[in-house]
Amino acid sequence: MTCAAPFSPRRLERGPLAVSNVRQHFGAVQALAGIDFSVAPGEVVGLVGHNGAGKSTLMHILAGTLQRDSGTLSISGEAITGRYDPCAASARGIRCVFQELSLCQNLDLVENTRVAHPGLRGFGWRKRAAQLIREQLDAVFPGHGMALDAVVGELPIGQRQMAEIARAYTVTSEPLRFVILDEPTSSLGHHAARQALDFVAASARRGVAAILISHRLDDILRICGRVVVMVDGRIVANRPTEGLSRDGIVALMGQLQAEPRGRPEAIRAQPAAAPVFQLSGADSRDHPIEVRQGEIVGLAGLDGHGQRECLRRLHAASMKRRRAGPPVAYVAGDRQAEGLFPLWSITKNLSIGCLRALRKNALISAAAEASLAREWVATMGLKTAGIDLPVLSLSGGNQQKLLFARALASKAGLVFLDDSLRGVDVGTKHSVYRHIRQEADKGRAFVWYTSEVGELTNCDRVYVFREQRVVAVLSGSAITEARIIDLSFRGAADA
Amino acid sequence: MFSFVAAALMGLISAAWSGRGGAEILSVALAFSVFSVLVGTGQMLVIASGPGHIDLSVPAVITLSAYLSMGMMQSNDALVAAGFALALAVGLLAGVLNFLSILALRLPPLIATLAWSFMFQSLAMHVGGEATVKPPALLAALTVQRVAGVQVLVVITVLLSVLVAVLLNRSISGRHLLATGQSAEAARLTGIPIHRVRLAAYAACGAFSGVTGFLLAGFTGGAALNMGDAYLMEAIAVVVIGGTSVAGGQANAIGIWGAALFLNLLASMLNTVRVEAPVRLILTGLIIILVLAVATRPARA
Amino acid sequence: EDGVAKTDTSKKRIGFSNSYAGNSFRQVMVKSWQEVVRQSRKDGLIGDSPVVSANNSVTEQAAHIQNMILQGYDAIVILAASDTALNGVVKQACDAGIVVVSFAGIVTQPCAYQVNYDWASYGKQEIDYVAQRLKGKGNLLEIRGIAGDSTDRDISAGIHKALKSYPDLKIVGTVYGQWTAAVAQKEVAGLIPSLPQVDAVVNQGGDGYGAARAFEASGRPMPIIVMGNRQDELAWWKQQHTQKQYETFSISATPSISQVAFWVAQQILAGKKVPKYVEVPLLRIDARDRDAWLADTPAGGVANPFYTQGLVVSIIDANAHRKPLPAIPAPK
Amino acid sequence: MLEPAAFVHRPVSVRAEHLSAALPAFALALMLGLIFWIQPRALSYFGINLLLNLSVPLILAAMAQMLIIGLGDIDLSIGSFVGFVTCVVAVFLAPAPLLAAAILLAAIGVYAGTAMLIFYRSLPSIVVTLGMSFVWLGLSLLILPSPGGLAPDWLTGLLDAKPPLLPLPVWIAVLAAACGHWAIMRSSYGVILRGAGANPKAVARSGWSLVRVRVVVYAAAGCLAVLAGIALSAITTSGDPNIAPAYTLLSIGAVILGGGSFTGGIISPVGVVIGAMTFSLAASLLSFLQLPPVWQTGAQGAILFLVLAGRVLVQRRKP
Ligand SMILES: Nc1ncnc2c1ncn2[C@@H]1O[C@H](COP(=O)(O)OP(=O)(O)OP(=O)(O)O)[C@@H](O)[C@H]1O
Ligand SMILES: Nc1ncnc2c1ncn2[C@@H]1O[C@H](COP(=O)(O)OP(=O)(O)OP(=O)(O)O)[C@@H](O)[C@H]1O
Ligand SMILES: [Mg+2]
Ligand SMILES: [Mg+2]
Repeated sequence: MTCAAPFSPRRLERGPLAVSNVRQHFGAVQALAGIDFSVAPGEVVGLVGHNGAGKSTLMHILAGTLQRDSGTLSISGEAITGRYDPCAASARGIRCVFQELSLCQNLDLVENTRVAHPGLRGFGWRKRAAQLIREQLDAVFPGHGMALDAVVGELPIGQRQMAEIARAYTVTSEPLRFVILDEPTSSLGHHAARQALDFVAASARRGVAAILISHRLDDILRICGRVVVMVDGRIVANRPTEGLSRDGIVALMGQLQAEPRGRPEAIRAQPAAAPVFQLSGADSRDHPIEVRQGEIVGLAGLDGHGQRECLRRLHAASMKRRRAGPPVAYVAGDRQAEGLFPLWSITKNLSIGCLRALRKNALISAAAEASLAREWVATMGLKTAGIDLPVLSLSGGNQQKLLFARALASKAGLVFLDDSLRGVDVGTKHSVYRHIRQEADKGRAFVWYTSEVGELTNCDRVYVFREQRVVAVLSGSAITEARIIDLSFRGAADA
Repeated sequence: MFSFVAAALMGLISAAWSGRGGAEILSVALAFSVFSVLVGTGQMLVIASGPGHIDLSVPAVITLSAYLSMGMMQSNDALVAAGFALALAVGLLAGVLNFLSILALRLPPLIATLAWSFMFQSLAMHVGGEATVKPPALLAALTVQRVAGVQVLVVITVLLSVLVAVLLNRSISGRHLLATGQSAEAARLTGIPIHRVRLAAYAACGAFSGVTGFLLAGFTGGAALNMGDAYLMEAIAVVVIGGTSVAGGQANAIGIWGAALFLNLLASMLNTVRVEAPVRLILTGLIIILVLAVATRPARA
Repeated sequence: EDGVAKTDTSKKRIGFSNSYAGNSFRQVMVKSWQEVVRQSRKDGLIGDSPVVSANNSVTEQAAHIQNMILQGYDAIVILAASDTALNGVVKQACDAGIVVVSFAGIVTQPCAYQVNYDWASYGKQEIDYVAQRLKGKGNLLEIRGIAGDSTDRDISAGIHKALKSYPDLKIVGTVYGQWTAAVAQKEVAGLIPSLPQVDAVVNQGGDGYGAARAFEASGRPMPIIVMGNRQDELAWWKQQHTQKQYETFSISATPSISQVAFWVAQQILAGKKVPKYVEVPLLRIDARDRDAWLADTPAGGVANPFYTQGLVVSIIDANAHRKPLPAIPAPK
Repeated sequence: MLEPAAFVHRPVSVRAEHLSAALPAFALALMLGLIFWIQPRALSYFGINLLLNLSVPLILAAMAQMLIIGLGDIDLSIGSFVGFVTCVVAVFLAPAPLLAAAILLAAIGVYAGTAMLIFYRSLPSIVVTLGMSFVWLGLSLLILPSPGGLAPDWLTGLLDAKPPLLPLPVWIAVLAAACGHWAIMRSSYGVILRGAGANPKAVARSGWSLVRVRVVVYAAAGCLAVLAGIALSAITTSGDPNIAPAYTLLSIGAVILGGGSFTGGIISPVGVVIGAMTFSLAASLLSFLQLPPVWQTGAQGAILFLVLAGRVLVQRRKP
């Protein structure tokens, strides 16, 4: 059932993974317009570009999960001419952590490890697989605390991402030379993201090259020796990171210069309005959570300390009293499982949040629906060849923007953000921050959970969680990245 | 829409073989397709409401509502409207019971609807299984009524299919149903009341089955205990051949007509060609598979 | 040893394993059984004798029979879902010393008693009547039951055998109606347009009315449709007769054959020597008895004579002596 | 130092899950208890044998169905396929064993071919197998126009065996559950099957050939269905094209009752065996209860509800 004709590894000694003049199109969309790209053994290359630039498409071609339209591919000096599929790729030591994760939800981590390794079979395979993945998890994410026998579907998306990264670095019979990481840290908290990056860098020093795609430019600067910038299916820059800054990369991406980091100077005075929503704390030591009209409330803390659960609880509670309270919207970060309607077009995915407003004589007006979609595609800068294309034809980041647009297009007075800028590019992020601020000024309230601490500086008030409890409330100019991180850890210091 | 082409092909073969009656063949097929389409439409709504959702109680609901409504009307023409209302109500209630047991007892839909179908069947036996209960003459006449050579029931059912198709695509409830079927979790987070949506789908399926029982009893001359049996597989087959995905979230109300006509004309074609029973069965199976294999465009991974 | 055996059987129990209860024929058959059991218990002729119906599933019925063996019944009466598939359990029952009577269908296991119709004669009577009416020449439509069923095979074989004597009678179409009125009507209606003129319809009982409706809807001239003793068939025939001098006849099995099987089992338990095969006469209704039967049959039901112990014993004796079977008297 | 990862964090739901997995077994035990209480004679080697031997073919058929449901497909042809096998066994096995074996092998090949057709044309298995059910019924009628034939004596003798300790059906059930559990839940290829059912894309991305997985699984299901047919003809000593149409629904029901799900990848062999026994015992229980005939059908529905009612108690509400 697995790869036929194993590839002889002797020829793999040294040499880069390289493509030249690769082209790929989907229907009318030119996703890759002649790409030359290579990565040498032991190198860490950063790949950046706006949403829909073609990064994931290129990675799929390298991993053998997509057959290129044209162009040449060579691995360690061997020109690949015949059929190139995942088997051929993994036989040559290429692994991939996909942007849309590829674990089987019904299996546990041990079994998912088995899926990736044809060699893990026969007597005692389970033990070997468990040891393999446990050692790797411990190596990449010391103190991860994940249960190997938990079914993957029950893990939060961050842990799934951790598991997949660790799995990509496990070795059995096949060699490990190049690892492709497509936004591996997009759902990881601050701490886990650092662990992952440090591990990638350390592995590179041992000769395992990596291609790192990320919209968190600090990630790129941290570990990549070279950065490749893509714009609209072309490579526009390819240079060492040495001496490059965030803003420099952003400029290379052809996007507006990154905005000044940190709080906008004008912090609005707290409106005296009564809370539109309130959730009492777990016990007397806990803080109640309040959300007022026009307010942006952040939930912070180290990964897994209860802030996401709190968001879900807040959402569930607000759904229950929907009739009384304001209409509610939810922007999921786990877009595959909780956000998208995969069979539908972009238009229908967008309009589902505000069907009532589109009604004309009891039926949904197609014209109104289309104009709504066009409007939001323009507003969010959604990169697509048409609003009637299936939603899955969008790149990951663009799917995420669509979900955001769905919430903003609705009448919702209270919007829950569940790490909802996962995989959105830098330029868009800043315009989204502006949007959120504008909408808040118009009176909408936001509750914001994110794994990227920096984002929280856009909030009016931040609740910092530690061990399932709120340990601090920051507001106004007191909200800084350093302070939040400090407070998140301090609970541990106290204990 | 391939099913329509396949249906036409079957009709042509029959007509060519016997050298007569093309229009007549079609008219008969239309008359009988009405019932397949009605139950198919109901089943489609349930299937579209999510993976694993299916209503196996369709045949029993057909039988039960036929017995109850015929029994109530007692062949009295004046009670036809009341009988219709009763059949509709029985169907709705059956659908509601189906879904409530799925929800409250957390049963897999297949098991819950199967269990209810046993109970409905028993109930039908209880209320008069020893006899065929005659329909009022008016109902019997209505089911075969033609205006200007066109069968009224067929026209009404076609309009109903169009209405369902439009509602599925362009009404809030329709969008809610399809959204729920694609991803219940995403639908829930979007604020769609998924339980209410599914309840509505099951109730609608029950209602369609109930009405089918009412009309079928009028058309075939009475409520009989096994009148619904043929519609268990038929209801599922027309839905899937008609282009609805069993995985939920997608529905094709018009395709059901093509599938129903195809299955009906396939049966007449094989009867016309006069092959022995075993060969007839084998051909039935192979033609269904063939049509599907030709019609389906393989999804590119 | 003719006549009724009178040994005390008041403590004996007979189990009735029925393969299917999902149509009205079977419902009446079960009711008929319950009726005769109720009567006999009152008369002190038998003990508790319940019915268990399976869902047209051989394996389910086999399980029921095995349970009856476990429960220690003295006799088991079977209406089998398959001729052969119950042989295993029937053998187990016989080995356990239980009297097994199968009826209206056969169980080929030789230790079982058979109570059955002469299905071939069913077909022959239909063809003989049709041939006589059509003067030996015409087009026939045959409505069969379920492919692969032995009763279907036997009736159809009877029809085709009888047809050999009438070379000008031709079957121009065959459909399988699954012994379900709605299906039969659909199949017939779908076939009619492609048929030449049909002069007669032969079937296996109960499909006459559906066929009539299909022909009415098609606007074709009404063929001679052999009826199957159902009330709607008899009523339709009567109405057609009054309006258009329509003539036909009606023939079928009767649900109350369960009562025959009951009395056979009871008589065996009472010590009567009964032949392994007991043939039961088919109920044939000709024009002269039609109205009497119609009056006696509930609306929507089927003609169903009550079999008394005496009548059944005379049937048994006729079988034992290979004499002509007693006719079933028309109701008064 | 870090604790071994596996012991650090356990989801709270594990206990409830174990409970709900044990429920069908509990319900089955309850039903058996009820039967023994009503009919003490059933509680004997002979009685249990009689009570359970008809569940053997259903267990095998349900295991076959389980494999296919595990892939996210469904097999509506299994009932008529089992009927077809009984016909082949009854007609050909005694006079021409090699021919019979060849036909059965070819039939398994057809199953595998069906898998390929479904894969390459991405067809809904539900309609393809519905079509195949007509084909199998037609083929059975070709070789055996009406019930008959005779299974060879050695075959009927096989299921009459009296093993020590427990009656044969119990041994077979335990064996089937154990082998199934090992193959599906423990073995390394079982992982691939379940993975391919739940997330075929992910499995393909790891280099597995989905078509090969599907063909192997269908062929295995074909083998199990052939075994079911052979067992059924051994018990009934004959063949009959219409012997087992009920198996289609019963086998699907057993898989679902045993905790399986149509979404693919979620199956439990032990649950399936219990589910199949529950379905075949439900029919038996009915004949012991001596209900009025009209309500016998309905009572089967009630039994189904009772069997599963316990779920309410142990399953937590979805968040
Ligand atoms: N299957 C497909 N069908 C049609 N268009 C596609 C398909 N896959 C990708 N595209 C298009 O190709 C372009 C490149 O997409 P790709 O996923 O490579 O972007 P990306 O750089 O990874 O973006 P992101 O940062 O959002 O992940 C996009 O415009 C996308 O819409
Ligand atoms: N058949 C159904 N399909 C989908 N959703 C349904 C269905 N029936 C009821 N609902 C749900 O019930 C709620 C009320 O339905 P309805 O379409 O009447 O809303 P509405 O008329 O827009 O509400 P309002 O008038 O109060 O603003 C909706 O949220 C809808 O999702
Ligand atoms: Mg991407
Ligand atoms: Mg309204």
